[in-house]
Amino acid sequence: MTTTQIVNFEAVAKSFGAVRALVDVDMQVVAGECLGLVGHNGAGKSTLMNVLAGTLSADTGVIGIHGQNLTRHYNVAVAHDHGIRCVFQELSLCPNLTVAENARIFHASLKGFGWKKRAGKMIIDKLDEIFPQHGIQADDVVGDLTIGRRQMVEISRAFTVSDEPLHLVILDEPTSSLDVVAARQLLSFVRKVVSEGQSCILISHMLAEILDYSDRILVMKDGEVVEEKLAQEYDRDSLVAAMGNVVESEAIEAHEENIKIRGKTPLVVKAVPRTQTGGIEFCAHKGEIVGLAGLASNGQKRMLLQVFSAADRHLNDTRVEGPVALVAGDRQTDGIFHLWSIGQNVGVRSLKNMVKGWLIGRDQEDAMASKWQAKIKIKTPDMNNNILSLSGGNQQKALFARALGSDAEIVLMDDPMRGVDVGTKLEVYDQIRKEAEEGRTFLWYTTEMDELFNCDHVYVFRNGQIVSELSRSELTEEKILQSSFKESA
Amino acid sequence: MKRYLTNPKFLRSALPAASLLVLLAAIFYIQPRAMSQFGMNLMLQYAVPIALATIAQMFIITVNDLDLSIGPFVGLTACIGATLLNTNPLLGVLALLACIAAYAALGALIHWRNLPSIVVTLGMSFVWLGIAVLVLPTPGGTAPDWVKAIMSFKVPGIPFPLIAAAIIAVVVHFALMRTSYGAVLRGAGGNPKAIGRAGWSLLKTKMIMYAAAGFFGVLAGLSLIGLTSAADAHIADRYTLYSIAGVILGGGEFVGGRVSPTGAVLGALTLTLTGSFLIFLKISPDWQIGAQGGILILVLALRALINRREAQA
Amino acid sequence: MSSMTASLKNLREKPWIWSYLGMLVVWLATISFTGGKGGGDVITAALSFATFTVIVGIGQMFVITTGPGNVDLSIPANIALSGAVAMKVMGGENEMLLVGFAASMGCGLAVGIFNYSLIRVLRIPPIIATLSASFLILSTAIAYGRGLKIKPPLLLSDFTTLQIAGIPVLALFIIVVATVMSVVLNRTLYGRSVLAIGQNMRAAWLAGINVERIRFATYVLSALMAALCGFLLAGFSGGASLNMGEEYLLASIAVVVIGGTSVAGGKANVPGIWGAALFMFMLVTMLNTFGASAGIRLIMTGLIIVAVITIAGGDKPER
Amino acid sequence: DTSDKKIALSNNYAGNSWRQAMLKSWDKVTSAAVKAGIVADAPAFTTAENQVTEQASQIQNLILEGYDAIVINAASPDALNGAVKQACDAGIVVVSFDGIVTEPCAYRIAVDFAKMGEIQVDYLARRMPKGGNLLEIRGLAGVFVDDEISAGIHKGVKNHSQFKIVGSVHGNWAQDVAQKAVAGILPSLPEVAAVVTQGGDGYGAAQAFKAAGRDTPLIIMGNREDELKWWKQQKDANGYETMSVSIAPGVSTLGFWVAQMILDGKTVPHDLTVPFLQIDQDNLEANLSNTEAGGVANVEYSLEDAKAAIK
Ligand SMILES: Nc1ncnc2c1ncn2[C@@H]1O[C@H](COP(=O)(O)OP(=O)(O)OP(=O)(O)O)[C@@H](O)[C@H]1O
Ligand SMILES: Nc1ncnc2c1ncn2[C@@H]1O[C@H](COP(=O)(O)OP(=O)(O)OP(=O)(O)O)[C@@H](O)[C@H]1O
Ligand SMILES: [Mg+2]
Ligand SMILES: [Mg+2]
Repeated sequence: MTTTQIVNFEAVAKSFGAVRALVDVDMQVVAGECLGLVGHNGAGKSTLMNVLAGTLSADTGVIGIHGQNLTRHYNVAVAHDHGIRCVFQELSLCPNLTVAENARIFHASLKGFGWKKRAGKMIIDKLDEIFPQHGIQADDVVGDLTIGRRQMVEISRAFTVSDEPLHLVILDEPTSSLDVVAARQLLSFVRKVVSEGQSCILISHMLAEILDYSDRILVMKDGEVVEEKLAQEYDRDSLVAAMGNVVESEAIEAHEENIKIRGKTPLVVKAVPRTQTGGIEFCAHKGEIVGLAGLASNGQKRMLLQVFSAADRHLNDTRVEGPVALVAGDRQTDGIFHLWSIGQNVGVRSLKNMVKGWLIGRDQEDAMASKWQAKIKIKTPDMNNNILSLSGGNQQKALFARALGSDAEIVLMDDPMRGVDVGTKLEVYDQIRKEAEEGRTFLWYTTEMDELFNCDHVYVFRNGQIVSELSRSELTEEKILQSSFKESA
Repeated sequence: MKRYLTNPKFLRSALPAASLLVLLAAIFYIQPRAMSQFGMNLMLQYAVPIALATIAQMFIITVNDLDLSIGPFVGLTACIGATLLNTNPLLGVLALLACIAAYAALGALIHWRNLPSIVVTLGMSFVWLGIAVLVLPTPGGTAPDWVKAIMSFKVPGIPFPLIAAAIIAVVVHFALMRTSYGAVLRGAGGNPKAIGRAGWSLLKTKMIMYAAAGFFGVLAGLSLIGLTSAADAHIADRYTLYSIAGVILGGGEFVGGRVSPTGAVLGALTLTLTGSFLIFLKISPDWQIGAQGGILILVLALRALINRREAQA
Repeated sequence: MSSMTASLKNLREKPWIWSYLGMLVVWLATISFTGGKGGGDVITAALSFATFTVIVGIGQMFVITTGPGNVDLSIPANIALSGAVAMKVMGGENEMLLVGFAASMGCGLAVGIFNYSLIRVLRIPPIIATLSASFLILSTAIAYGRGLKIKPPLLLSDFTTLQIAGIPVLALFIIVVATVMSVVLNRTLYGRSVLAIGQNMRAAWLAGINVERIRFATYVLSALMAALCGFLLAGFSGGASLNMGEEYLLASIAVVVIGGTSVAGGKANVPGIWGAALFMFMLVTMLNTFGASAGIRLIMTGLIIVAVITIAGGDKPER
Repeated sequence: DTSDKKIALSNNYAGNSWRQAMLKSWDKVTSAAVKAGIVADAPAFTTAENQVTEQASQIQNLILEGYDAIVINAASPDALNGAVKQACDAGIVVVSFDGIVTEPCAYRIAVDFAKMGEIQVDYLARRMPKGGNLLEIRGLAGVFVDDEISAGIHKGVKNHSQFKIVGSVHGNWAQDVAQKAVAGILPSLPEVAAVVTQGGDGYGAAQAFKAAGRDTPLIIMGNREDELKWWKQQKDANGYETMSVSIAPGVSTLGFWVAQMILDGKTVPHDLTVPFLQIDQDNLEANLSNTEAGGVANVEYSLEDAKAAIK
């Protein structure tokens, strides 16, 4: 293995107004390694990667690439020329173009006669290599794909090679929209690439992924690198401790003792998936946490939307008792109001309750904003800032606050923890359980196995159908994986 | 084959053609005389400049902007075509090139200051009209003979407007939908940030799209005077609305870079034909204007029907 | 220093300021040309005519704010129809004033419902739906009124032309309406819903907003404002005519956008409409005063609009 | 014998009272002619938008429909020539009026628009030998009628140098636009002695003067009933004196008869000129009583009138 240095950052700093997103960060990446990057939401990981990818310019500091000092005129094109690619946290594909055309965008050299074929072959080959059985075609329009598949396309695209070099691929939370299987496929591919001498930077809030698949780990906190060690020197607890969170894994175990008996409380949701052919019915009782499991894009989201649209009108195949709120997972298309402040984004679901006479009470709005800023720890100096000034995980928290702070008795969650850091996750789990005990019902679609253990009852989806139903006591990882792959009955 | 027929992409692009065919069938039913080369020529001649203007508008809509000045711009190029281009070809060509350059500059300005295109082009619509009034204070002028010759070109058996429409559709389709840089241009409408992040210049894409719009605006103006043989400043005022309606009728969307050159050309043909349909229906003068609206609604309602069928399937 | 940058930032957040600044500059240019003569009268005239643009502008603003592609092109035809209906119903009688008002509002309501059903039931893109509707409405107006000009009741024409100390009463009245609408936009459930829908229709639906009800209300509101404009305009100019709405097609869009409302939807601004309407009127007045030829006048109008919007600058992308 | 002939009216705009009266006259005269068996059919067609290209396609569709004659009020004098030529080539008689076309094969019933402007100033010169300041209200910029009338007015001012045009606005032939434009420019104008117009904007101008609190100058009127009525009121109240010039919308019926006569085999000169409608102080009442409320003063032609007119 060589030890050529690819990236050398010295004292890189970046501020957004009063927010110091990066404070004198040093970072090195050598060839043939996978660097893990962890930190709480808003720690500055994405900002650092944006600087490395050339999409943001640093305020101060030295940017060295391949031993050259490129600080002066570093930009996207220069990064590209040096073989540095980035899979950004937010989608960077053009939804109106096909998969092949999106691949072409990345490779200026792909032109001339037959470029479409070549681009299509290039991206599909890579998809085949990383995610076998991805089910994506080169002429699929990206906007028609589910978010998971879009993520696969974007990741694969970053690894395609035409005539530009490829030395380093940055993966900013690549697994947040992938299910277990796809995530594992990606991570083993990363190991393979690294063993071939290329490098990766991997950002994730799933600490197991970082611990298992990276060589070295950089821990960030409030814009600073607070620790840097080899991966094997960490275990989960020490890593969490380095990030500045208290270890609270007992919380999960504690729940096991608290199993509810189904049917004690009234039924609040009863539905049959539109594509179901006989068999299992989807039910939720008041105060339950019901999980929707299975691989991504197998009809879980469709089920949630079916329940959501049944809330305000009568549908034959779906019965919903009580007001409903939804926590979006695909926050760009389903959640964020990009022109509004954080506070307005949080308050929008509860406006009806803030109306005094005819007008929306300013005080109520502010009160709700600051209450939830404290409660769910949204990292911002001012809730009146625009929502996009938040880091990805913090935007997700705002969406949580929107639903939890509403009057909804049933909360639908569409894989809502995408990009939320460990500490917050545990707190949110806690909150969900507390609210469930007080009578709120949660329908929780998740692609993370761990999260299912917070549920009282789990339905496993495959191909738009419910293929099995597991109560908390029957729940094991094997059973879920088994049903996820099993053909429907 | 089955996969192809139920493919939403295919259905979406087949809709504009379907509406056009239905309208055409209705016209042939009411007025069989229209079903001849002579008839088609007469009915569709004026669709050619509208199709060109619609394509121009489509380029702008591709990058998420809207051009409220294309009508007056076509009027201006028509005025230049009927005056300068005829009397002093060199100067005329230069003036038309300057018009295209002005469009590219508009694109640059809009990108540079991140301006709402609607206001800028609204302002420019006054400017184009003003220049046109200066160039040609009273209606008149003469179209150059070669322009007239092109527009009265005859091919035995096939109506010229159909040939022209096909050429426009194929050329633009190839340039925008099939070339590799075309993908970048459309991508700039779909997700400009992604295009920027991949290292392309967004300024360049905007300027190219605006220049292309200017170029097709010029073609629209010239083909128009080829038919009318004279110009006036207001000759194409309504093209602004027509072109927008044509793009939408052709299945284009206002944002997100989803456009279709063939659809746009078909949309322009459809718009033109609604006028003919109306004449053949012989409605009382009071309701003729309304009937035009009614036909537009019918055509679009038909599409809604197919769309819903598709959604159910 | 920091307070200065803060106030500059404040200015940036108030896009309507530019239309008022533009208006001020144009006004100063006009009165300096006439040597200070008639400055007040220009303002009076601007107020009385801008009023009508503002009325339709407010409705158009709500429509435009519901997102890209949403625009009401039926305003001119609606103005013509509701004006004609009101005049015919009233037949010049003062006692019929309220009946006439109700009739024109009824017209507006019908137009709004019609527009929306085209958009919703037949799923026609709004821009073509309202354009097609406008043809039908205009035909109705033609068939109904045949272009007859009936004088408005004295009470109405007196009210619409009444001035107190050089300030048109109607303008005062519409300033109040605009203020109310500004509150409606920013502080009511309806207004917030419109803003949310304009940013992201799907997210708005998932946030529990009844998207279709709000869109319905918006198209009806726009149609009602156009009908109000038709009613008042007919009173102001001594009767309804078929083409009296024509100039409001582009004007209603222009004042909304110059006034700082985003054509991409989700961001709107009421005070800016007044500024922009006054600016547009004074601009024409200034060029008329300078006595420029029609061509030059048009070119100047266009260039000044572009200049104002360029100086004001567009939205800064957040991230 | 033309009893099997079909004559169509091609019209490009129906959005104002003049055009409405024009269509109404057409309808009145032609339906009588159809009933009397003089022609087989004589429908009117109006385009949705006031647009050359739309009218050109309209004419082409009328060719396709097989009409024997097309009577045109054209959106543009030159830009329809292509379509008109096609009609002539198809053996169709084309008669244009009001908005005439320059294509030689067509017949033209022209109004001397320049003269219409000139006589306004001539009249003013008689009324105000000492002259004064004039405000000019024009039509729609870039349209030939506007240019012609305005050229006539300017020629008149040249002939009578005691007058000076101190302001000129475009009223787009719409009363409310005119009112708005006049109201805008008035504050900056010195004393205005008279307002010269293109017909139809007089009432709007009067309103604007009233709103600005200025003395009403001498305003040349058009032929709308509200203008005439206002004039009458002023005349009764304070002896206000002015004149009115306009084109009678009934000229469309002259177009009809000309087309019919050509189809009948009569020779008709290609260029005809019709007098414009002029109303003076003494025949105001007579004209007013002939004008329906809300309409325009009008003259319709019978076959005999038409025969007289082409002599
Ligand atoms: N354009 C911007 N304007 C203002 N503040 C910003 C902007 N971009 C980032 N920030 C702030 O910079 C800090 C770092 O954000 P960054 O996105 O790098 O966090 P992160 O570590 O990637 O978090 P996450 O895990 O949630 O994605 C945050 O406090 C964020 O609010
Ligand atoms: N009738 C059906 N037959 C087979 N598969 C179906 C059917 N209906 C739905 N599916 C599956 O469900 C997917 C779409 O469902 P949906 O978008 O709700 O999945 P999801 O997992 O919730 O999506 P996301 O990845 O956005 O979270 C399809 O891609 C398909 O795999
Ligand atoms: Mg991040
Ligand atoms: Mg999924």
